[in-house]
Parts: sequence; C-alpha cells; structure tokens
Amino acid sequence: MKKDAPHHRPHGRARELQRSLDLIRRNPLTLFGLFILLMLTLTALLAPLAAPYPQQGKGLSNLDERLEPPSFKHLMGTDDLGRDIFSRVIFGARISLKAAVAVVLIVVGIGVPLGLIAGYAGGKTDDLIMRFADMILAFPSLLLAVAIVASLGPSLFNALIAVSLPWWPWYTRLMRSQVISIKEMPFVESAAAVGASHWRIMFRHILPNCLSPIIVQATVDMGYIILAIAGLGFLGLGTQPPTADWGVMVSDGREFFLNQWWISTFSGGAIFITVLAFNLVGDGIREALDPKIRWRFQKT
Amino acid sequence: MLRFVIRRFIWLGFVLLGLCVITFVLSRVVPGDPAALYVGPRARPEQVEKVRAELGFDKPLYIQFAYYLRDITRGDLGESLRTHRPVVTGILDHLPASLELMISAILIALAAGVPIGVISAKNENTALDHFSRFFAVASTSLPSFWLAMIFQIIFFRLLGILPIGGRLDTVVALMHPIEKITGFYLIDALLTGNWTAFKDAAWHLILPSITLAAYSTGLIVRMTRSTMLEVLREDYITTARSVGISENEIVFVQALRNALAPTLTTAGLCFAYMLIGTFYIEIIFFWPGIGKYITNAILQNDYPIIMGVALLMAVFYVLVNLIVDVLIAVVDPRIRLGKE
Amino acid sequence: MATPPNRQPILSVENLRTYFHTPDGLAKAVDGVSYHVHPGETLGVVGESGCGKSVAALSILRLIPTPPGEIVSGDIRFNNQNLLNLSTRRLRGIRGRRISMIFQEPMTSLNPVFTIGYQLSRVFSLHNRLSKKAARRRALEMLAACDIPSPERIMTSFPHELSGGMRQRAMIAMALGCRPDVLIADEPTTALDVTIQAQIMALMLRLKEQFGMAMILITHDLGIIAGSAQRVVVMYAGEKVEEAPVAGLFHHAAHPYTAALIQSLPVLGRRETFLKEIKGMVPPPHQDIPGCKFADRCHEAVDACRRRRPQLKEIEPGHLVACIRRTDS
Amino acid sequence: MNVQHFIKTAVVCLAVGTMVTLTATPGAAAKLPRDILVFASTDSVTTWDPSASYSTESVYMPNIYEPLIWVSPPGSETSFEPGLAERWKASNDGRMWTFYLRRGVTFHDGSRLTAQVVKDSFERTMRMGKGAAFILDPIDVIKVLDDFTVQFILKEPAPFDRIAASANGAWIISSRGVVKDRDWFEQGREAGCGPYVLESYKPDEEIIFARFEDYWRGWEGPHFSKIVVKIVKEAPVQEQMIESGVADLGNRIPVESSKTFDRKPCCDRLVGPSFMNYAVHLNTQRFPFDNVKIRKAVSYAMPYHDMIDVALGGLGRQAIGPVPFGQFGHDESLFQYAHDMQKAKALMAEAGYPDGIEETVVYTYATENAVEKSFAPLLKEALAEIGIPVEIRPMNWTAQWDWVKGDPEKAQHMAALLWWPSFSDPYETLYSLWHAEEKPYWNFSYYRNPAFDKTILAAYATPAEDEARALYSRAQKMLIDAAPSVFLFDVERPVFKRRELKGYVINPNYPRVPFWYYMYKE
Repeated sequence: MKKDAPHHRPHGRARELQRSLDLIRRNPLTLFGLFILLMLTLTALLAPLAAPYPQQGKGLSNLDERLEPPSFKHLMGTDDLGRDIFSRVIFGARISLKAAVAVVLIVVGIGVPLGLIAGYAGGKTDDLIMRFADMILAFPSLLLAVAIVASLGPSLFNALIAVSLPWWPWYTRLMRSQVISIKEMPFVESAAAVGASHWRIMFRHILPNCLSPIIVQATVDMGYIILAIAGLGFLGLGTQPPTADWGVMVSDGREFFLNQWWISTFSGGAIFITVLAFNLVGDGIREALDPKIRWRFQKT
Repeated sequence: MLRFVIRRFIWLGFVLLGLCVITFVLSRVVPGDPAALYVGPRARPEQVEKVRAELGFDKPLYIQFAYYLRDITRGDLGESLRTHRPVVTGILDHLPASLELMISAILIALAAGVPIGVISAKNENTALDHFSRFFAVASTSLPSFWLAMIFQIIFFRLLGILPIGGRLDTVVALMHPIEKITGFYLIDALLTGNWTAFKDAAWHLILPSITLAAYSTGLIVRMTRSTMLEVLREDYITTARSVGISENEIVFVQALRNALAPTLTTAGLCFAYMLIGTFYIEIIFFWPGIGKYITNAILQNDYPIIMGVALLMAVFYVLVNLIVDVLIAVVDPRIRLGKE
Repeated sequence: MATPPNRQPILSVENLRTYFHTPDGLAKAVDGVSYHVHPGETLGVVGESGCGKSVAALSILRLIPTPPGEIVSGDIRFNNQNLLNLSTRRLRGIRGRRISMIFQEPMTSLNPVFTIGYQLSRVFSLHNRLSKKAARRRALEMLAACDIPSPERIMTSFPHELSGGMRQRAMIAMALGCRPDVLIADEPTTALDVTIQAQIMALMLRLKEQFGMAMILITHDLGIIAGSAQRVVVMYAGEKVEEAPVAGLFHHAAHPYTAALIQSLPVLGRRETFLKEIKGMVPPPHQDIPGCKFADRCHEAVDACRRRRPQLKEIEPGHLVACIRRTDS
Repeated sequence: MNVQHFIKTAVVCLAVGTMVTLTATPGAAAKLPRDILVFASTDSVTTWDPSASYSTESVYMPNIYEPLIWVSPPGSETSFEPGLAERWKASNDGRMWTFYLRRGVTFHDGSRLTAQVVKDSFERTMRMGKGAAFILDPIDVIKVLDDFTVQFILKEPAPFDRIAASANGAWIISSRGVVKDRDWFEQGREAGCGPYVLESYKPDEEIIFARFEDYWRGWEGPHFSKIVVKIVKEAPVQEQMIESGVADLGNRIPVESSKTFDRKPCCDRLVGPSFMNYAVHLNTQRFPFDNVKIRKAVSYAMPYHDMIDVALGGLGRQAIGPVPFGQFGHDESLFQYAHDMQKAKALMAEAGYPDGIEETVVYTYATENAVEKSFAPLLKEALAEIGIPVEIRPMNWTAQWDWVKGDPEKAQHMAALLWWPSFSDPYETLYSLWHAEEKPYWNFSYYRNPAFDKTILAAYATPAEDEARALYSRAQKMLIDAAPSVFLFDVERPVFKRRELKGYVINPNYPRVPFWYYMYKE
C-alpha cells in the first residue's frame, strides 16, 4: 500500500548528508558517545600532561604507597607496586586507542583490496577469495585469535595480528558488495572505454566511491576491537608489563579484587566506557545512514 | 530441506578441514618444544628425544598431519601434554557444565531481550526507547570479565547474598551429592529429587548466567527493536488495526511473530558464540566447563586440548547455525530452505 | 439512483485536517476535507497519488501513525458518535465490525506468517464472541461467498501461496465477515491485473448490495467510479475541490482539474496514466500557498487564483466546486 | 498461539526462577563434619603415575604412597626417619645401600610389601624414564637379599638415602600396580600403601580421599576419615573459603591479605621454608655480563627486600648463595650481596661505565610465573638507576628455555628462573645450573669453571655429611665471587588454615605437602 503521505521526495546527496548529520546531532546518546571519545582522545594525546603521576603511568613503582584506596591524592587508588591507577588508566587509553587504530588499519588493509579484487574480477577469483573468507568467518574468531597468540607468544603486536586475522573477511564482504553495485555504473564503463588499466579503474575509480560504508563499519568495529584486545590482555596474551593496559590491569587486580576492589574496577570501567562510547557513536551513525542495516554479529 | 542440510554438512567438512590445517600449523609454530612439555620439567635431553620419537614429532610435517587426520576420523583428539588424559574425555567431562550455563544464559537473554526490544520499538523515540537502547548498547559494551568481577564484589562481598562461584557449595556437594546422569546439575538434581542440591545449583547459576547473557541480551534487544520497527510499519499491521485487533495482540502476537525469525537467528548466533563467551566467565566464576578447560590449556601451551576444543567449537558453531536456519524455516513460512 | 436528501448520512467527515510532522516541515496532507456517505450509497473519492484521499480514509478509523501524523481537527461522525472522541476500546469495536477497510496492496496487507484461516477467524471470533469452530465456519462461508474455489485449502494456506486476486478476495472476506455498515475500499484494484480488476469490482458491488452496506471507494481511476459510485468527491493537494452526483460530474465537470482528469480517461482499451497529460507537479505538501493550489497547472488560471483561496460553493443542487472561475463569474 | 505460549512459558520460568532464588537461603551453610577435611588447593594433578609424577600432584602423592625412608624436617635430631624401611645402612665407599623393610605393611589393593615389590617399583620408574627418574641414574643393580631386605648397588658413590627419600620418583608401588602401564593410573587409580586412598577424581576440580583402614601406623587418636580437595587457583576465592569455613586449609591467598591473616579470630597462617628459590641468571658469554664487575653491580643493585615484599608479601628471605635456607648444604656464613646502589654504581664506574651502557639488555621470565611477573618492574627500575636499560620480555616457559638452549651469543642477557631441588642433596642444583655444558641445557648463565665442577662432584661422592657440607660451601663461594647469577630470594611458603585445624607438619623436603595423617580438628 503506497500511502499518499507526502514522504517521498528526491534529495540531493548533500541534503542527505545534512539530514544524517542532523539525526546524529539530535540523538543524545550519540552526542554523549562523541563527547566521551573526544575526552578520551584528548587525554590519550596529552597523557603525560593529564596524568598526575606520568612516571607511574609509564610503569615506575612507588613502593611507599602500595594498594592505597582512592583518595584525593590518588583518585583511583594505587596498585600493588604503589602506582597511581588514575595515571595508569590514562596511559592505558593510549595503548587501547593505538591498538584499535592499528587493527582497523590492518583489517582494512587486507580486507578492502581483497574485496575489491573479488568484486571486480568476479568468476573464479571471486569464488576463491569469498570461499576462503567464508571459511575464516565460520571459525569462532576469538578462539582463533587466542590460538594465534598462544602460538606466536604473548605480546601486544601478536595480539594485534591475532585480532586482525579473523576479522578482515567482514571488510572483504562489504567491499565486494559495494564494488559489484558500482562496477556497472556509467563512469566506470566510460573509464574502461577510454582504455584505463584494470588497476587504475579499481583504485582510482571504484575504490574512492566505496569508502564511506567502510569508514562507518570501521568506526563501529573500534569498540569491539578494544574489547577483544582487552580480553586478550586479561588472559595475559596481550600487552606485557610494565606498560599500562586496561585488560592487564583488570587481570592484575583480580589477585586483590575482593578487598582492594579499585584496581580492577576502575581499569575495567575504562574499557567499558570506551567501548560504550564507540558503540553509541557507531549506533548513531548507522541509524542515521541506514536504519535498516542489520547489526553484524561479533562476539568477544 | 534435506538437500540443504546435506550441502551444509559438506560445507562443515570443508570448514573443519580448514580448521584442522590452521590449528595444526599453529601448533607446530609454537615456540617451545611440545615434547619437553610432555615429559615434564627437569627432564634430561635424552628423555625428551625419546618422547619426541614416541609422539612422532620427528616425522615430516605432512606425515604428522596425516596421522592427526586419521586420529580425528577415529574420534581420537589426542591426549593432553600436561595431564596425559584423552582430550575427548576432557571435553565430555567439561561440556555439560558449559551447556548448562549457556542454556540458562540464552533463556535469560531471550526472556529479557525480546520484551525490552518490543516495548522499545512500540515506544519509538520516547524516553523509554532511549533508555532501553542505551541499556542494549551498554550491555554489548561490557567486558564480561569485568562485569563478572563487579557482580562478585557486589553480590558476594558487599551484600553476601550470592555465592562467589563454582557449581555447587562444598558442603552441599558433600552432604547431598548429585548423582551424575546427564551432567546437568539442575536436571540431575531434579531427576533424583535432590532439592537441596537443586536449589544450591540454581543459586550458583545466577551470576554466571546473567553475566554470560549480558552481551546476547543487548544484541537481542537491538535486533528485536529494529525488526519490530520495520514490521510495525508494514501494511498488514494497519490491516490488523483496521479490523479491530487490540494493540497488545498486534504487537506481541502478529508483529512479534514476524520479527521472530531475525531474532532467533541472532539468538542462535549468540548461543553458538557463547561457548567462547564462557572463556572469561568460567575463569572468574571457576565454573568447571569447556572455557576453563581450554584457558588452562592455553596458559600451559597444551596444544592438543586447544586443537580439540577449537574443532569442537567450530562444529558446534556450524551446527547451531544449521539448526537455527531450519528453525527459522519453521517459524517463518516465507522462507524455504534450499532455494537460494 | 439519486439519494433522498432527507436521509441521515451513516458516516460523515467534517472539516478534517490531518497533518504530518516531517523533517522538511509540517505537511498538511488533509486540510479541511468534508464528505459523507448515506446507508447503501457508494461514494467515490478521486484524485492523484498524494492528494490526501488515503490519508483521509485512514483518518476515519484513526489509523494514521502517530507520530508523525496527527489529526489536528475535524469531526468524524458515525451513527451520531464522533469517532475522534471515542475511547480506543470502543473504537476497536467499530473497526472491522461496523466500518471495514480494504487496502490497495493485497500482497502486503495480509500477515505473511499466519494462515488465511487464522487471520479471518481471529477477526470473526474477536467481534462476535464465536467459538474457534464457529469462527472457522464463518471464515469458510465468507471465503466461499467471495468466489474462492476450494476454500478449505485456502484456509490453511499462507498469503504468499495465493495469487494477488485470491488475496484480495480473502481481504474482502475478512472485511465483510462481520457485515459492516460501511466499507472503505482504498484503491482495491489498483495493484491487480486488468481482468482480475473487473472481477473484484463486480464482487464488491455484489456483496455491497447483498449486505446493504455503504461504501467509500477511493481511487485515482475515474473509470471505476463511473461504473459504481453514486456521488463523487474530487480531491487535490489535501483539499476537496469538487463534489457532485456521478452523472453531473461526467457531464459538466466544473473544476478545471476534474475536467482534466476526465479528459485523460483512456479511450477504449488504450490505457495510460493521466498524470502525463496534466502538465506540472502537485505542489509539495509543506509549502504554504495562499491561493488556489492548482493554479500553477491550470490553463484557465488568472492572477486572482494565486491570491485568494477559493471557497467551495454549490453551483447546482448537490454539486459543489472550489474554483473562483466557476463560482465568482 | 505459539508466541503467546512462548511468552507465558517465559514468564512462568522467570517466576519459578525467582521463587527458587528466594527460597534457597544461602549464608549460614551447614557446618563441615569434624572428620572431614576440606583442602582448597591450587595444585592440579598432571599424572597419577607415581613413577612419572614430578609436578604439582606431589602435594598429594606422599599421602597415598610411602617411600623407604623420609627426610626429617629441619631442626630434627636425626636427618632421616624410617618409612617402609625400618633401618638401613651404607657401605663405607657409599656404593652399597641395604634397606631392612617393615613387616606387615598392606597396600590399598590388599597386597603385601616385600623386597621384590621395592625392586620392581624402582625398576619400573627407571625403565619408564619419566618425571624424576633421572635421580635414580646412579643405581646399577637392585638385589633382593630376602623377603624383607633389599640392596642397591650404585655405579658411583652417591647419597642414596637422600635419593630414596625423594618426594618424586622413589615411591613404592604395590605388586598389582607395578605391572600396570601409565594409562591405567591416569584413569584416577593408585597403588600405594599410604594413609589415604584415592576415592574419586574430577580433573582440575575435586579430588576425594578416604582413609585406608589397614594403614600400618594405625588410626589411634584424632584423624580425618575423609579429605576433600577442591582445586581452586584463585587466591581471593581460597581466602573466602577459609574465612567462611567452607575450607579448613588452603595454600594460596592474596599476598596482601596474607600478611594480616593471622589477626583474624577464625584463621591463622603457618610459614615455613620451601627450598624454592628465585635467581636471575646473567649471560656470561655476552656483553655486558661477560664483565664480572658489571655482574656484581647487578647483584648489589637488586632491591631484595622490596622484591620479597611485592612478590611474596614479605614471605621470603634474601638468598645466601644458591642453596636455600634449611636444605642440606646451606651455609649462613657465606657472603651476601646487600642492596647498595652506591657500591653498584662504583662497580659500574670501575668497569668503565660510570654513565651506564648504551645497549638495552633483554630480560626474560616465564609468563606462567606470577612472582617473576611481579618483581620484573622493580628489577628494571633498579638497573635503570645504575645505567643498564632493560627490556622486559615475558615468554612462555618453554619458549624462554628454548632461547637459553640456543646459541649463547644470541641468547637473552638475563633470565629469571625458579628452582627447587628434586631431592634434598644440593648436588643436583649446583650441577644442573652451573656445571660446564657442551650444549646449553640448564646452565642459564653459561658459567664454566672446572674447579667448581670438581668440587661439587667430590662433595656428592663424600658419604660423610660434614665433609660434604664443607665442599659444597667452597663451591658456592666460587659462584658468589664470580656472580654469574643473582641469588634473589628463598621462598617461604605459607599455609592458611582454620584455627581449629591442628597437627600441620611443615617439611620443606616435601615442598608444600600437607601430611593429612597428623591433622585433626579440635
């Protein structure tokens, strides 16, 4: 039933963007998320200035003030080496954000070119790439990540690799579907008609037109990636001491958490808030761009 | 339908083969000598060499892989390097505890997530909707290991009303032991009429299953909400209104039934992934399930267990997906399997 | 054929305003429309897509999604009660029992996950306190009455298993099962094949006679109106521009828009939409236009048309028109 | 309708669930019966085979099995106590050891103790060559002289009394068990004659032991009839279990709570030496630790007491040489490096690096080891202060070891190592860790000193305890002077228990073993 309701009117692309921005601006949850992200990025960038005890944030011990509860001197208390938790949480933000960006870059770096090739080439190449991607997706990703770190040895770098490897096929899928919808468009065909090479067509003509959903997806994924990396850190498979890492701090605090609750509580809270912020923003962006988009499943 | 199922099983075969290759390769690039691990600490180099030959680690890789595949087809997943117990036995010992936890978690997630999602959709853009969306996003953002610890601090340490972990109280386990029939404590306790143990087991289930359910609840809320929003805009909803059907019946029966397929898919995926979600939760609540089994193995580089459990999880994951697809075809008559 | 003027209308819409709050502003989808229908009468409502005829119809049973829609003012009188003031509970007693609706898209108007039998008998048991069995029997009867072959099989079928025509018959069966006093048919045949269209139309008219209902037939197709309605209301951009007995309308259409509609009627088998033949576009609904909304497309328009909103005036008994060129000259 | 049903069922389930929750009153759990001991333990069982056992299960083994003789706890009048052998003697050259067995000892399976059983047990362990079997390497022949006399002929002189009393590899197995293969034991079976019988076993979860009625010492006086071992690796959980009375005994609670555990009315803590010690081994084949002055500077720089405080909650003693406090061969009079930054810096200057070195040194430790993890940052800070930049690199234990076993020129500069002796003689420790090796294996510092090798060998072959002790002291002095390793601390192991639990015996020769037979509840 086509309602007579006067909803359907043609919009320009700029108009659409404006509308999306409006929707984002009007959603209080998204704004809240954006605000947190801004604060986080700022503190991460200015960590040495923002942290009250920057040396302790980097790992210097302070044995005179071990396991002190939160106070004005130490807002979030101190850990078993007497280090200020607040400073370490701030320095941990650096690691988490850096790691998430790195994973996104790796994942996009692998997934997007493969999707581009699969979608553009079609046929056997497409089949081969997509079957492989499907197979990777059929594995439980966290398990794969854990197995990879367990074999490569625990370090932040290996954790990044391990989180990235099971993740890229999502981007291959997304990219491929974009490419397929774009490749028949006139501007691509005309480029081919004037004799542009396949590489040129793929990277100069198709790729720039497929990027916006990739960027959206990457924003949304940041939260999950932080969660995944924190999880590996918690299992002792990620960042190694004395670098401040939220997941590791939660795990360290587990030794004391029933009495000295503040170590795990605040570091885990930092993970939660960050992931929440990314998810709120991602949620808002998605809602604005395409309310029908299905939430992709990704368990950490 | 049958053809569809068969095709999925063939696909499962490929996935498993791929997984075997991956886990096998990973297990062979492990730094550290599995033979040394097998013999134990303080072993002499000669002993290690002897064991290396015994376990076939001195053979070329492809032959080792062939042996590995042969053993798998015989239902032999090898034995733990550390405890020397068969991995299959280990899995069977630990699986019921995990399943019990997962099933209660998915029931909680559905029981909480579907109504919240429906109510949220029905009241789109109201304060209630914003609140439940925030709830949904928040519960998918929670690091489960942290949530578990917070629960322990609050409900065990501060309030003292729930146990800190385990499946059964030590004293109850001694005085009212649960006879093992299925391995599910609740069921076994019911079957044997062991009320004390039943209550205690249920009591122990609460925190772990709520923690495990948190992520799925959020996803189910979101999924239910977004599909319900779509469904509520459908013409047949207007039709139903136009013939005088009450709003509650429209929302909770006519619309929900349409939204059920995607919700069930989500729930199914959640369930499949829960086996991994139990990783953290079982460690923190020391729940003796698969998650605890494999995390112990990971920390000790006991790779036959890692490989075995990885295989199990992949099979479980693909099977649950298959079951979900079949189930959806039952719920939603528009979907017919095999017609792709 | 003409309706005795002293009879009370069974349903009347008075000065209805239904607005939508859209991101682009307030859209006045229905802006002060009135019409009525007498027992046993068929009222045709015509107009292009987007003229507000469906919104008006949905407003009668308060089926407008709120938000974004809102019935701002007006009266909808049915049997001397104002439907707009009724409690939802009592309104539900009227929906489907006293006033029924049939929609344009038979493909999407039935719930895809329930059997036809379930959907029909649910309505009947709801309104008549029938047992499950009795409701099913009634459903079977109705399906048979709607010329559906082997109704038992259809009862257990899902909507997607039926053809469009069959689905629309099932819709009619559902709408008429409780013997309503008024049937609102919103483009009931538009989505169907030409051959089926005629059958469905014939079926509706037959059942209308049989049950003695009043009917509001909403369509953009004047051809259908010509064969079935007694009176016609022409709507343009949310307003009623002309109302006349069907014969009067076709013989001397007063409003230039109506005239254009009639001229664009297909001639003997040549079927095409009239939209092409009226130049220009309907003005956007959220745009405030001081004068006649049709002026920009009207070849008779003068300056006065753009300045002043034309009022409805009776130019002969039962024939009203809103055009200053007709009423002020 | 299905959906309605579903909703109804869900509501009913929730309601029932809530009711169950409400009626199941927790809190005051039923008291534990007096004759049951619940032991919260971190130790899993890696094998039930007494010949292969050489890991955490050795906490339980001495309650199931018995050796020929036991080593007495430090401070006892005699070095040894009789076990299944009532008396024993060694020949003067230390190569022939004769044991006279106790009569009337019954195994759990009903079979009897004879000399043949002893011979078969030792031969089984030697034949399998698993676990700690290497300690039996000196054995040449085992002779059954009569039903209750067994004689060991050794290839070379060795302190066989210490070997026979080992906590690993020297258990006596019944005649029925000794013929079984390892798989038979791994099902959760045993074949011992100790005070407790293995009743049920859930891996990594629970082990239940029942008392063996025919135990040769008899059951007079207060004893437990059942032991329930709950395997709980989480320190805070063990703490809660003991505090709430769910467990009577535990072996790991959070370091911080451990300090004040004694002050609680319900609970207390016992502390004893453990023979475990931590050392950091310096790669003597690589710059900068090829320089003895820099090695000594490292030994002076370590904040020993802070490390003990942070990593062990104060439960440890700064090491004096490589042999831990309480073990045979330990010498309190040896030189001990004190934490002295002035001296450390002076030594760096003497070595020619007053401003420190440029190169970053790599320090590895085993990720599995929480203690090593917790003192690593302190080590890094201390060395940074004397101008040695450190990169901490935690690795899986096997990976760390693999690196050590590779080319010394490319191996890590420093590696942490937890060590404990397989039996109570220091020879194994000194030989394994500092004896010159062709191919690196346990010699983490790649230390080479023929004089050292000769001295420890002489000590091992000397049956007279005082002479042997003097030789071991001389060998240790060489190590302290050359400083190839930093001897950090000897671990003191605490035990946490309810106050009403009595009779806990600490014997560091059997590290962390709770001897249940002597325990009872008041």
